[in-house]
Amino acid sequence: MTGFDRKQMAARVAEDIPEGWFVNLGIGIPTMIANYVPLEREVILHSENGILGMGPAPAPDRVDPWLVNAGKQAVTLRPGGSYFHHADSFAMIRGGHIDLCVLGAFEVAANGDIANWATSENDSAPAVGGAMDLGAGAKRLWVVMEHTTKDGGHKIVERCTYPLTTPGAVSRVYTNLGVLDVVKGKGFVVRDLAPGVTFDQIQAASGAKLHTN
Amino acid sequence: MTGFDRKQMAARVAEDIPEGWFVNLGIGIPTMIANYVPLEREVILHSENGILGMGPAPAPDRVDPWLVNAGKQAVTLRPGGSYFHHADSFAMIRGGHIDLCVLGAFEVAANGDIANWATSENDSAPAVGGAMDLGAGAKRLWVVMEHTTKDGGHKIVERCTYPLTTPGAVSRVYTNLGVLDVVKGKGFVVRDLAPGVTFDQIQAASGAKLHTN
Amino acid sequence: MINKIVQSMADAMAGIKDGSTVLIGGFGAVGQPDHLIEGLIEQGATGLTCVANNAGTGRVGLARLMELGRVRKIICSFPRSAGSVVFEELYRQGKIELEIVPQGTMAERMRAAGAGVPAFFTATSVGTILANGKEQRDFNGRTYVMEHALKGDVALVEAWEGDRWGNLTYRSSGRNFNPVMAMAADLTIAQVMHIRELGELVPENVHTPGIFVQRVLRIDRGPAWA
Amino acid sequence: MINKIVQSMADAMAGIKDGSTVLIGGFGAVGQPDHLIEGLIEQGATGLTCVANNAGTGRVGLARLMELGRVRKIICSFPRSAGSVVFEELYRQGKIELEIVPQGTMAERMRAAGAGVPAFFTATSVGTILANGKEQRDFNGRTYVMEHALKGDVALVEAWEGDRWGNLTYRSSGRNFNPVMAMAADLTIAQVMHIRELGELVPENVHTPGIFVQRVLRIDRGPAWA
Repeated sequence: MTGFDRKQMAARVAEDIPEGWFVNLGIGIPTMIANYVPLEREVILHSENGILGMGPAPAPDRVDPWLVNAGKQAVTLRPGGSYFHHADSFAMIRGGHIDLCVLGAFEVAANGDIANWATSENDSAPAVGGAMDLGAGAKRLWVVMEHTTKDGGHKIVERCTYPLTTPGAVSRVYTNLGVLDVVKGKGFVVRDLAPGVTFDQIQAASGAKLHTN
Repeated sequence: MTGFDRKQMAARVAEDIPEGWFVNLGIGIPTMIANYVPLEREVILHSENGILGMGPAPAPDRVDPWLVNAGKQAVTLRPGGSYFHHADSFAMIRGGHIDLCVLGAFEVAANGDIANWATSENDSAPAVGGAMDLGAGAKRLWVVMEHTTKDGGHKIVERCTYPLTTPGAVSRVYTNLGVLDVVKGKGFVVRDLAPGVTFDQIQAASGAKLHTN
Repeated sequence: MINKIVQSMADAMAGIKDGSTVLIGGFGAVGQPDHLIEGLIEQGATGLTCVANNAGTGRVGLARLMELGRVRKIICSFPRSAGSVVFEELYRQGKIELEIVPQGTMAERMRAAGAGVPAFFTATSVGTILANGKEQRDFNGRTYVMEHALKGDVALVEAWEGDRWGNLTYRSSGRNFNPVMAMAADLTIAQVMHIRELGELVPENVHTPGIFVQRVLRIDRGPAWA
Repeated sequence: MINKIVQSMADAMAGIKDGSTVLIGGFGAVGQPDHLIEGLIEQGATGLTCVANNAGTGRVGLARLMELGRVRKIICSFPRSAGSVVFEELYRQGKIELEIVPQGTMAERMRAAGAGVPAFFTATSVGTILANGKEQRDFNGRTYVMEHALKGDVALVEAWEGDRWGNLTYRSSGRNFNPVMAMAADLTIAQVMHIRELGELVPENVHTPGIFVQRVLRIDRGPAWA
């Protein structure tokens, strides 16, 4: 079983983003997706901290200390980009103006629930950031993550065991093993398998029933 | 009985506005108040349609068609002025950031109620504009108006008979006969009499009991 | 390449359906998308609910749209401007429905729609007939009414500059309701005085980011407004 | 003459009382009023409730204020940044209260405070433990939670330019929470990189009108930020 590495996962997501979409990318693998959307396919990246039209990371000698993304990394602004304040930024999110948000996750459930912010209800000080706003507000929520935890635990599950970020929000999951759609009333449907991965293998690595078609 | 004319009423209000206040002036006599605040006493005028720092009317050959006040008259902008949209403009009002609003009125009652937008509950299509937002939102609401209607009817009343704009909001009334404070639990208190006007005369012209001191 | 700039009024108006709620920017003549309103008259959609600060003046623009019987309902704060003759006539004859909304509540209801807030509380109109039938509630000892988001199917806005991503700037008091309405509608159509190249607008000073705008049409309003 | 420009940090900090709610702008280091936080440490007010996106990093700034025992409670969206060691320590020891708020809800709660809206509804956090104990309600078939305005006694903000009327502009992503916090506090204090003459700022491009700002202090953040 080969599967995708992290870069290939990011590239696989990037393939599916059409020109003209407003897209918010979470921290981690989601951030890497931007590297695989060619600049001539105009996808407009949104950042919670008040940016539309984010561009790639700057050359080390051209870093602008005033310009960071939601992960606090130096970025650039494309021609046509704009800045605005946090309430306007989240008006875009909450108001349903963002076509797509891609987040990482601890778990995604067959009913579209996502858990990505806290590992226990007793977590001493969980950091939620903008994840709940994005989960509830974006038109579509996709997840990109490793198919299992490092010690083989399930992240594709029937029901989330960790505290939810947003119920019923995820419509697609990209992992190192393949691409799953989350279909209402049905659950996970395998849309695509990573190179060298069989259905049986991806099913075996999942804590929920996977469907074909 | 001499009393104030309209210009003198406006000038009398202007006397009481200290430097540094943010002030919204309604249509009619209130608009004229601006003419009597010397530019060197910096009072910052707000207009509902998204202006702070309004200046006097322009010379006829210097009218900017993009720049009007809430009464749709051509105005100017002072150095330090700014433009913003309607939701931000009313955030300033509703959020209690405007120090003073001065409106005209049909009636002001002893409990501070103001009626200035409709003359009947069955009014076919009353025009409320921003009056209710200003009444409810400004830190202080003053009224400037003729003391009585043209045919001698009362505008200073115990209880408003016209539909209210805002209950209990008015703290001071300037009329052609004098200046009245509206004091909670007491009612109208004469603060100042116009030249040549006696207490008995202003009381006779009022539909509510007036107090002294 | 994203290109929201349309070349004709017909393209600008394409797909506006009968029964739509149409938000119309402007405060009096300033910031009013005159040409787009003419375009809507031409386009033919009917049974409209129009949201605008005023109910039209004279017999042109919004007043003309009403006179043609195309407006079922108007939501506004100030129907009775000087010269709102058409509205007054239709209203007296019971041919148009009216919803009076305080100006700030109207702006905030649209901002709420754009920001994904279905309802909010305001002290405006408490204790008046405009609060009749509305839910009231006390917070910290003061009474507020609950107001609902006001969403548009279409917004017609006027701006000073626009680019192919739909970014807009406004001039002076021409801004007024336009940015709020642009946020609140599914289809926002902007008439602009100037088309700018992508990147010409200063990113800090874009007043309406292109995410809120679907179509941009250049209009020559004539030398008085230039 | 109105002059909101103050000449010293002591003047900037004058009158901040024990027990105040202090809104602190910035997103990470960007747009963070570092110097004003140092000024607040110096000034001495204690028993503070601080509202900021993060809970401080290292042992300077907000973290230092907490370490000195001056912060009773922190309201934030992301307490666990890399290096938020002081907060973690105090929190584990039960020496600081924490209120976690989703980032957009936090921004909107402050915007609501500034705009005179005591409460509003949002879908954010519905179905999660952060909605526990909050009033919920359906609008058009979807469930929302009610959130309350979040008001500050004091806001510390960072801006790029400021003038004597208190008008501010922000640079690039340094804007973030600053304009919203400026609206939401009774006393807004801005540290700015540049003081401009009245009238130098373009009226269309003032980002925070002076009505929301009480004091402006020029700070030299050094060449990296210039």
